[in-house]
Amino acid sequence: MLLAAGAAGLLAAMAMMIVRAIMGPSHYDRILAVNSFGTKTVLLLALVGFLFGRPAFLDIAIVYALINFVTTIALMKFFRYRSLAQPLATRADEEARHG
Amino acid sequence: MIAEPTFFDVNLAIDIVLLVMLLVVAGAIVRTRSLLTAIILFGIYSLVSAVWLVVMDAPDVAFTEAVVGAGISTIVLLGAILLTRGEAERGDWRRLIAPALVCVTVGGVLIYAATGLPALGDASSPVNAYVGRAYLEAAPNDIGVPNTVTAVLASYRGFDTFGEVVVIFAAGVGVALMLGFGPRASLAPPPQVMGDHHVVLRVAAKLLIPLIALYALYVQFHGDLGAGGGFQAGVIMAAAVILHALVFGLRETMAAVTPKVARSVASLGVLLYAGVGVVCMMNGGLFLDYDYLFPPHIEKEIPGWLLGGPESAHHWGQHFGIMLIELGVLLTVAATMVTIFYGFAGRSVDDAQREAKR
Amino acid sequence: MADVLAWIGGGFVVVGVALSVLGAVGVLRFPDVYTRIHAASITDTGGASLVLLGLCLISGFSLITLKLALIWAFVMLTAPVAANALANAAFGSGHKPRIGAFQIVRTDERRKTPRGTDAT
Amino acid sequence: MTFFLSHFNYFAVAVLMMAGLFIVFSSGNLIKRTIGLAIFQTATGLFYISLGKVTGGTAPIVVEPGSAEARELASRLDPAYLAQHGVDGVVYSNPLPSVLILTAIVVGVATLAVGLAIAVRIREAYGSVEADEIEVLSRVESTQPGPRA
Repeated sequence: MLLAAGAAGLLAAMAMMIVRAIMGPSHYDRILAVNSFGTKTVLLLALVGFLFGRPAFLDIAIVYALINFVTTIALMKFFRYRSLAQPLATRADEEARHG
Repeated sequence: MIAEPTFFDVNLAIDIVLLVMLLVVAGAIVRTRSLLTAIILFGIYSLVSAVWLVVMDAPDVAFTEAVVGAGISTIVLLGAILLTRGEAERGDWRRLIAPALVCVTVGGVLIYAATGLPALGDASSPVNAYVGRAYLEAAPNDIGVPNTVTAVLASYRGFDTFGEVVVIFAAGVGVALMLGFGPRASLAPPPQVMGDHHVVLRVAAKLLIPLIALYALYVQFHGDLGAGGGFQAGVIMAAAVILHALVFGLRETMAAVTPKVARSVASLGVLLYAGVGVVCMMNGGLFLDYDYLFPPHIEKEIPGWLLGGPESAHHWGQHFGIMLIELGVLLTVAATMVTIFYGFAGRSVDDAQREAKR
Repeated sequence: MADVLAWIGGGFVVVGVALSVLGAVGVLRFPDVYTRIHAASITDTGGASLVLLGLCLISGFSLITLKLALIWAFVMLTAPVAANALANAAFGSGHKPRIGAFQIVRTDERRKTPRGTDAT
Repeated sequence: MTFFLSHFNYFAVAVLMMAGLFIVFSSGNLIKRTIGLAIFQTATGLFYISLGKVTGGTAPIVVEPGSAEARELASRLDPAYLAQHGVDGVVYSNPLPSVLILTAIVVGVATLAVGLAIAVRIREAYGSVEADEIEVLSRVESTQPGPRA
């Protein structure tokens, strides 16, 4: 019962994230929405596994937590640098460049 | 359990909420003109449909959809946008009338046809009562693998899966031929990124990349027992390589996993898959008939305890056949996805101009 | 005993989900990217910790506990880093915060931009 | 109402398919079209999986008969229903749609990449990914024989 209530709450939170992803206004808002949506998805998957009596499917939640990160970094990098191939600079690189 | 679902069935309630979310997101994709927004929304669409797949008892598919839909296809689409442009033209609204009419008509016909389908979850429908049930009953005895999806995928329908792997390989070759195998122009130095320093990201990525690769291997070898298998593991492995390229730069990644290695491994996977089939034929069976993977005089020598008790000894061929072809799938899928990523990320607009001059 | 633990675990799950919902409301209602990142990232990690702790209590000690711990570790590793990278990228591309007495300091020239002007 | 709820999956799939088809028809942008195709493809997958769901079923990963998990799953179901549709005391959903769609998704992303690569090459050749502009440009080109400028 409590688990079902938790799943309902997570679905509501996911719906709000979808609204933010559709509304924007900036692309960073959308990336934020996707990232947060992904975290909520991980939780929902874990809950659903317990709700349906097959908690072995937590594997999928683990993979979400990992892939969500890759996607967020790809989107962030795309919007910030317009490239997928450039390395991300460190402070040391930057200081070397500016002396 | 009630045969007819009511709204207060938790399963059905989650199912319907998720489908409504899918409809809303799809509607937003139709409306938006910005391709970037469309790609982000498509990522959300994949996430929602993956949760829906878990609710619908298809964890293997959910695995694949999660990694492919939310991960790889988003990145491939971003790579394509980089080489084209981010906005779609606004069409004349009068030109939307004919497509809308077609879609409404076809959709109406489909919905009308859907009313004749068996209700959701009908255990006696032809799909569920005959072939699906037959696989479930026969697989533990024939194959000896708990995950029926893997048993059907790798053994009963092994030839079909071989075809799919060849298609993936061919698609990778196609992309590589069209876009090249990686950066051919010299990569420009990183753009001026004042105020950005990504130490946190680099450290976290260093921790995460080996973990992702390790997890891919877990998914690979756990595929007999639970959700997982070569397709999923291959895409996860490719995601690890792609994360490395995103954070440390494509050039560094290409030094570690050279395009040559990627394309050799892709062919090696297909070769391994086909090789297992040919070995079965040489031992007197049919193509991919794993019961003939080992000749009888060798199989007699294998101690039963290797696979947990003498009763499972007659599944030796099946176990090893499935493991080998899943390994082939892993190699091909991972290497193909990496090749595709190299193709998109390594191409720059300069390449096109240079080619045009030639 | 196991029953009591299950109820306590359920309580943790509900509190964690309530935190996530609050964060989602914050993402909807807050005025700019930075405040939204703030709302989302804190409640995500906090909510995830509570939910996963609750599920641990429900499941008892087994392989599942290890998997839940792994999920927790990954969420704690990825979510804050992603939020950091996102805020960093938004700041670097010249998004200016809409509330608060911020002074934008850029590392290239170390110049101070007066509040309310565009940083780009 | 029960009928509507029990067929809602199919209706939703039909609408999603048509959303994908509408994008393919209405948008001139080649990349948007590939996204439309991807939505259409996902909808097909959803349809297959919907057909394979069994009420009260669990994922087709066989639970060891007689184990605690199997007993827990069986206790949620009506014994008569279980006896009729169960395999070794547990009701499973259909594994076959999962198999078909699992491979289709990975093949789908590979073919999506091929489509996008073609779009990229078209853009490099014509400077546009809008179908209308490409048509105009190719018509201009075909009236002027000789190597492309």
